This record gives sequence, structure tokens and C-alpha cells, in this order.
Amino acid sequence: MKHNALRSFFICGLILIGMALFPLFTNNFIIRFGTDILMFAIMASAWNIIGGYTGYASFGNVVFFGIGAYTTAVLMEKAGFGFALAYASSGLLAAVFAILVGLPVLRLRGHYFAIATLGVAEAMKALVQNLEITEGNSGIYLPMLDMSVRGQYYFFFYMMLATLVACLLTTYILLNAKFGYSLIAIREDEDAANSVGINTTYAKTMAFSLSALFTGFAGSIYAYQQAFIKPEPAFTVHTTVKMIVMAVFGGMGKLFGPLLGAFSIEVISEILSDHFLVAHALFFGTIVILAIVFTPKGIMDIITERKLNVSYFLENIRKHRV
Amino acid sequence: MLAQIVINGILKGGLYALMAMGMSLIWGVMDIINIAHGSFIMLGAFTTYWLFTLLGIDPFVSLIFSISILFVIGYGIQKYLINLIIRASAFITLILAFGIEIFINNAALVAWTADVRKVKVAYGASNFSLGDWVTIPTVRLLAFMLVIVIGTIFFFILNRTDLGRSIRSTAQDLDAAQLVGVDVARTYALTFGLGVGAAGAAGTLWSILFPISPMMGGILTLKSFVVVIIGGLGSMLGPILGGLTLGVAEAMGSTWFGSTYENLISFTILVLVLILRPKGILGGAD
Amino acid sequence: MAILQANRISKHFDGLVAVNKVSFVLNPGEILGLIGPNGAGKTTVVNMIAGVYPPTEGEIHFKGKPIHGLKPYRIGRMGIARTFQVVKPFPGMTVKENVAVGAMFGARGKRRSAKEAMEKAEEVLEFVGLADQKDRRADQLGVAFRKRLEMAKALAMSPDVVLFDEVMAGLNFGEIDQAVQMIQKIRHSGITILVIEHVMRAIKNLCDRVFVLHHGEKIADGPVEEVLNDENVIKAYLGKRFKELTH
Amino acid sequence: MLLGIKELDAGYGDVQVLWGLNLKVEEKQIVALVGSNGAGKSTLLKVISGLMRPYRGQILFRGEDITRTPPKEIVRKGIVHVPEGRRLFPQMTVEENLVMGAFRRRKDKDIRPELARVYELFPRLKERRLQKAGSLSGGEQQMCAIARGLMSDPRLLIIDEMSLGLAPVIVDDLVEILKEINSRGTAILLVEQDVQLALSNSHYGYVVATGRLVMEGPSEELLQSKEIKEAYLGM
Repeated sequence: MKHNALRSFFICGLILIGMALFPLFTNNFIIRFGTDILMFAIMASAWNIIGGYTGYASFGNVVFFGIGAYTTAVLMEKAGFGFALAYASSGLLAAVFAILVGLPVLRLRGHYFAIATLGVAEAMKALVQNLEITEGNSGIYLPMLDMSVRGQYYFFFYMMLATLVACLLTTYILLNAKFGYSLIAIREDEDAANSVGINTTYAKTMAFSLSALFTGFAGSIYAYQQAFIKPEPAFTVHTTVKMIVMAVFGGMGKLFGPLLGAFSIEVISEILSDHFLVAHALFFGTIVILAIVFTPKGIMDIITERKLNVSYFLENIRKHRV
Repeated sequence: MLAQIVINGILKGGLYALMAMGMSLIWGVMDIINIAHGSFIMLGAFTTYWLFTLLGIDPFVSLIFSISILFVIGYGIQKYLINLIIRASAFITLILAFGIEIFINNAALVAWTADVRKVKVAYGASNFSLGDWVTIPTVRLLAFMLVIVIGTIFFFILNRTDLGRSIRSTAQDLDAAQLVGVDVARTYALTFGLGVGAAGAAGTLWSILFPISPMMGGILTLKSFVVVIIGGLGSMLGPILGGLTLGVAEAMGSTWFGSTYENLISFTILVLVLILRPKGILGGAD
Repeated sequence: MAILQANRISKHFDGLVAVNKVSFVLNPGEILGLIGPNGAGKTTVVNMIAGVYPPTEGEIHFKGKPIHGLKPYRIGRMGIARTFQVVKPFPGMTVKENVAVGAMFGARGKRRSAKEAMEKAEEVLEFVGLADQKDRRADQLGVAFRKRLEMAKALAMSPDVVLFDEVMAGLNFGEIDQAVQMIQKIRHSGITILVIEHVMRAIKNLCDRVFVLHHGEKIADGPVEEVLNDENVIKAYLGKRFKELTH
Repeated sequence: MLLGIKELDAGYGDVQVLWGLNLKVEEKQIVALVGSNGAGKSTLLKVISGLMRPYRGQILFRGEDITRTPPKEIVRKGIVHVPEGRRLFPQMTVEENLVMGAFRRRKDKDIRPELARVYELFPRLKERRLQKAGSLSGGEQQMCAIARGLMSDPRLLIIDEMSLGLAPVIVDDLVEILKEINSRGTAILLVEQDVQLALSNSHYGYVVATGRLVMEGPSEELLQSKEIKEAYLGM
């Protein structure tokens, strides 16, 4: 046990150092690509807190991304805030919004929760499209980061990396505390969790809010990096779906599952779009379909179970077909 | 003025109802949230478009084709794909449906480009007046009547045929249905076929009234969600009531607030209904 | 003074009366039985005490304080633990984790760290005889073990009162006798118990008093022997086969 | 021999539940299959009705091998399984449930005489024929489940845990009805935890424990045997 924990800790450290040093040895294009992967890794890991550990499949997490992005844009452009303060406010505002929305919406279960969160995200997008302060569909320009081009690439990469590490570390610490047990108990059986003394409303709302916090941070960095945001990409349902697919593909309810999922899916789609200019999304759809049919538990499961053979895939089908 | 708005809303609401009927059937029977629903509507629309453009087949006639083609597609997808993982968590089927959506949309994009197209029928612009203030576009009225016909057929299939009985029994208790001799795998495939067939019909009617493009499906899926939720799962009346409510609410909202508020209104209704009456306006409270 | 007291509690579902003006008291240290045919409202009574839903009318007092209308977790933390008729383990957790969750959030949960809760779990698992199963996943247990796990989760909450909802259904006679002994041991540790059972063998060997629900109303209440020989109870619930068997 | 099970091994994935099980039901017999929960009774029933495939072994019905026959065909051949927990279609009326019971035969045959016979056996169901099955009491639901099974005019009726959760007084009524059904020529396999109930109302009995057959014999003899008395009847 001790030995194992030490080894995992060591491996994590190595990976972290590897990730931190990697931009120093590569070109801007690759750094930018790495930044994108990190952004999705944050969102998928944050989604994992509410969707993977608590069992509430939020289909509206993009709303926190959008809120984070717009908070940064409005605060920096209209109120003259510096990025640091805008960044902090973005996460906090998303977290507060999650509490307000979560209190009524987290009373719903299963599909109904999924659709309600989807509705919240779409309603928010429609609202932002109509508000004056967000400049509707024409979007907002942000002040540019005053740095050399290379420096900018470094800045956004390391911001994303730091946010991801904070997200994973928070998740790890909470999971080993009583709070983590309460989330998993809710996922496994909410009524039983309530009856053994878990304040389920509180626990769910906190999980939702934490998930929002980190997603909001990601949105904030994204907005500053793009220097211009509009409602459509900032609130698009496809971002939500992407984070879920990444979390599921990598392994829901596992600490590093979403990170692994984000990495593999981004790399796969990048390779595909290099080779098939027009049809890459078609192949991407095919991969999602095949992955879900053959490995519904995600690649983390294959790695931890060490069962990479045909019968593993067939067993998955045998278990779930009619 | 008000009467005209309400009538516009009802006519569009009928189409919403038809869209939601298929989604509600699939959801209710198999607990699948078919994210690809809008993509099937899109395929129905393009079936009609090509039959009209290439062969000159009247859109209303092509209804038969779009329903049958989409039925076959739906049957095949359920039988050879979704049935493989149907007993995994509902969440997994949701993502599978998402994969199907990406696939269909992008296949359509590759085949037909992102161009927006229109089915231009000669009688497209004709309309007639009712009283002094209300004008009714003929095509919309015709489409609305077809929705009623298709809905009635649906109702008949579900309640009066063996297929309907096997669908309902499977929805209520999978194992028990197997034990009385229902072929569940086939029933699932037929259910998905029917639901997707209804989406095809909705696509045909949509293409007569509005412009179409390969990416049109996303928002239609969302609208179908709204309608299913407003009406509540589990009865044929649900989608109809939900569709009409949404249609009228949107018509009123866009008249009074401007058409950019249309989506805000639909999704606010969706969230409110879910929070206040999670079983839909037909279902009981709580 | 009664530790738990229900005063004319009723529950209506959509106009259907599931429980009608039922009163009972649970005295400290006793084992009270609740019997009656399916659909008589037994589980509804448990659910009202445990806070799953509030009574439509009537009051429930625990140690003199009103608890009707409180959320289940509040009631759990005050010292009332319950089991579920259809057992509700946390299927993906190990047996030990299941029980530890009870220890973490139950009556003494505030004062226990996650680590102390694990120690408490070990202790409880030893008590109910599940110690050698502690590292198995809960969904891999057989029925008898699941029932025991359900009891262990409740006990780990350090409750003053436990509501056992059919913890013996589906057990064979040997297992029932073990469960009876365990419940007696629990009582001797100072916990007051309400048992809901169909298993007459257990009721007879276990309960000080028993009360009978039929169509949501209380039709008998008293010492076990007396109630089981009551004409009304035999007619409504027990039937003639039972009478032949016991006499 | 109506039903014969030979050397049956079955389980879920890696977890084997049944070990070399042998069992026979003769025409017009009531056979009891008893054992505590987890003994493997429900697994055996799933295998018989085709919901699950065994690892090894053979199931014969009227001389025909039905080991790998799908559920819909099993029903047609004349085996009906009334599952544990009734498993009615709760949103359908009592009569719709009964009609579903004849699902496989409706195409070739008029089912009205069948319906009349079932209503004669269960007058209570006739009174409630238009009520939703989900709103019936526990005892009525069990009646409806048995009646639904009878609608396909089975040669063999398998009833899983009929007495579970029912008041003793209602179980008594159901037992009388089962005897009536049997006297009209249908063989019954009664799968029960209530050993006393099952053995005192059957001709022949099998006792299973942890997936293996531990005893068999005429029910009267089993009831008198010392092992049964000690292990299951608590005497």
C-alpha cells in the first residue's frame, strides 16, 4: 500500500515536471495545442466532480465556462480590472451561480437534471445574446496581453496548467476527506445517503459549485487568450458534450480519467483533421460510437484492469445488449 | 392581432408536437435521450428536398418516402448499434446518440455542403383569410392537419395493435415482457424506427415551411426536449400539449419582446417546468 | 417516558389514505414489533419517522422533541437509524466503506474523522459478523450478508433508536435465528428497537410488544401472545394455517 | 417426463451459481423447489425460461432439447414463468395484462374462452378488470400474475416466491387456487423459501443449497425428515 502510494506520487510528479518543461522545447503551434488540451482537461476534470463522483450528469457545465469568459471580458474591458482579479472573480461568480441554480435544479434526478442544466445553459446563452452589457451577438473585445508572442504562449499554457493542477489537487484532497465519501454515497444511493445522516442538498450543491469554480477559471483564461468572445462558441452545447465525452472516454469517477480522455480525444481529432480535411468530424463521430460500444467504462478501466484483449470488449457487449 | 398570434403559434406548435412525439416514444420506452433526434429530422427534410428537386415529387407526397426511409434507418441503428449497449447506464446511450449525431451531421455536410436550401413549391405563398384580421397560410394549415393524421396513426398503433402492446409492455417491465413472449430486441428496434420515422415526417413538413441545412438539427433536438418536458413523458397527449404550449408561447414572446428572445423564452419555460412540475404539466406535482 | 412517540399520524397519497391516525409509543430499551399484510402501511410509518416524507397530519416526538417534517439526514443525526426493506447498500463501495459512511455522518459523525470512522466500522463489522467480508464490494454480497450490512450501516450511526424494516425477509431459519440473537445483542447494548416483520418466528422470540396495522389502521396493540391470538388479527392477517401451526 | 434438467452449470460471468443440477417434473405433478435465498433458485428459473444461457447441461421439455431456445419460443412451447415480485405491467389494466399473457397465441386463436376460464378461477380479477394493475393490492397482484401466466394455456406453470410479502391468510387462498389449476391438468413447479408451505402442498420436492441439489424425494417424506426439520422448519 505505502509503496504503491509512493510510486503513484512519484509518477505524478514526473508527469507534472514533464508537462511543465514541455513548452520550453517546442514551437508555438504545439504549445497552443497543449494549452487547448489543458483547457479541456480542466473542464472534463471539473465535470468529473459533479458528473463522475456525485453521479449528476450535468449537461450544462458550459454555462460556467461562458460565465467565466464573460465575467473576465466585462470586468477587464468595461471596469478596467487587471487579469488576476478578473480571473478570481470569474471562478467565484460561476461558483455562486452554480449554488443559486443548483439549489432548485439538483432536486431533479437522472435525465431530468441533465436536461434542466442544458436548459439553463441555453437560456443563459440566449440572455447574453440579448443583454447590452455583453454586447449581444457582436461580442466583446478584451485588452491584449502585453507580452512578447512567445511569452503569451507561455503565459496561457502555464495558467491552464496551474488551474488544472489546482483542480486535480482539490479533487484529490476532498475525495479522501469525509466530503468525498458523501459525494460517492450520493452517487451510489442518494436515499440511503440521506438516511445515514448526509446533508445531500449541501454536498451536491458544493460539488456543483466546485465544478463551476474550475470551469469558470478555464473560461476566464480562454477569454483573455482569445481577446474576443461571442455567445456562440462561449456557451455552445458542444463544449459540454465534449467535456462529458472526454470524461467518459477516459474514465468517469477516476481522478486522472478525464485528463487522459482530454488528451486522447484532442490528439485523435487533431490527427484526423490533419489527414481528412473535410471528413474529420465524421471519423470523430465514428470513434465516439466505437469507444462507447466497446469500452463503456473508459480507457482508465482498461489500463487499471490490464485487460487489453478481444474478450474484454466482447464481454462489455455481452453484458449490456438485449 | 392576438388571435393571429395564437393561430400562428398553434400551427407551429403542431410541428413541434410531431417532433416531440418520436423523441418521447423513444425516451419513454427505452430511457434513451436521443440527442440525434434533430439529425433525423434533418435527414427527413433532405429526403423531401432531393425528391422534389431531382424527381419533382410533391413534398406532401414525399412524406411516405421520408417516413419509410427514416424508419428503416432507425430500425437498423437500434438493432445493430444501440441494442448492443442498451443495458449500460442511460448515460452511455446518451453519449452514443451524440456520436450518431456527429456522424450524421458531418456525413450530410460532406455530401451536401453547408448550404442553406429551400423547397420552393408553387403553392408556398398562398393563404386565405378568416374573418377580418386572421390570415392562414395554406401550407401551414395542411401541415398541421397532417400532424393530426400522423398523431392519430401513432395513437392507434400504440393502443390498438400487438406492436403497440409489445412496446408498452416492454416499457413497463422488460423482463416480464420477455416472459410473456415479447421479442424485446425487435420491439426496441421497431420503437426506434417509429420514433425516427416520426422525426422524418417532421423533417418533411419542416422543409416545406422553413429553409434547411445539414446543421439544422441541434436546435430542433433542443426544442423537442423542451416540448417533451413541458408535456411530460408517458402519454400521447403530452407532446401535443407541450408542442402547442411552446408554439404559442414563442409566438407571443417574439411578438412582444422581439424574435431574438424566442430561445430565451423556450429555455426559461423548460427550466421552470422542470423545477416546478418535473412530470410535465399533465403529470401530478412532484 | 417514551423515547419515540407517534400521535395520530396519517399519510395520504393523492387522496389515498395509506396510514390513518395511528398512535404508538416506543419505550427506552424495548423491542416493539409492527406486523400487518403488505400494503397495510408499515413502511409508510417507518418513512414518516425517518423523515422521507412528513405525516399529512399528526405528530412524532423523539426524546420529547418534535421531529415530524425534518429531513432524513437531520433525523439520522439526532439518533434514529433505519434500514430499508429493499436493501440500499452503496453498491460500488466496499463493505467497510459502506459502514464507515454511517459512522462518519450519523449521530456521532461530527466528532469522527474519516480515519476514526473506519475504526468504528471495523468494530461494527466485528459485532455483526461481517469482518471477513469487509473488503468485498457491497454488490457482490449474497442476500443474508446484504441484510446484515444494512444493519451494520444503521448501527455504525451510533443511534438511540433503530427501525428494522424486514431485515429477515428471505433468510432461512438458521439465518433468522442468528439475526434474532443479533437484535437481542443490540438491545442489550442500550438501543431501542422497532422491528417490522412478516416472520412470526422472529416476532415471537424477539418482541416485548407488538402492534398490527391493517388497511392503514391500528387493529391491535399489546403483548405478543395476546395479539397473535386476537380474533381480528387472525381473520385479517394470520389466517387459519398459522393457527394450526402454532396450536 | 414433462421437464428434465440434466447436469446444469450456470452463473454470471466468472461467478458460477449452479453446480451440476438435476431435476424432473412429471406431467400433472406439483413439484416443490425449496432452499433459502441465494441458493440459486432464481438463476435456475432464468435458465429454464431462456432469459439466461447455462455454461453446460441440458434442459428437455416433452423430450425436446430447449436449452438454447429464446424466451418467446419457450412460452409457445408451453412453459410459463410467473416471476418473483409479480412483475405486472403496472400502467395496463388487469385485462390488458391478461391479454399480454396470451401474446404468443393471439394470432392463431381466439382467447376469449381462456379469459373466461381465468376469470372464473379468479372472480376478484373480473371485478377489477378495468383497474390499472399497479393499483391492485399485493394479493391481487399475485393473482393477476398467475392468471396472466395461465392465459397462454401452459403445460407447466413455474411460480417463483408466490408467498413473499403476502399475509398468511392470502397465501392460503392462493394455494387452493393452485391445487385447482393442477387438478385441471397443468403441472406446477413451486419455487419457495417457505419450505413448510411448499412441501405440504406438493407431490415431490427438491432442496437446493448454494447451487447444489442436497435432497430430493416425495414431499411427505421430506417434511418428515430430520435434516429438513432442523435446517428449514426450525423444529
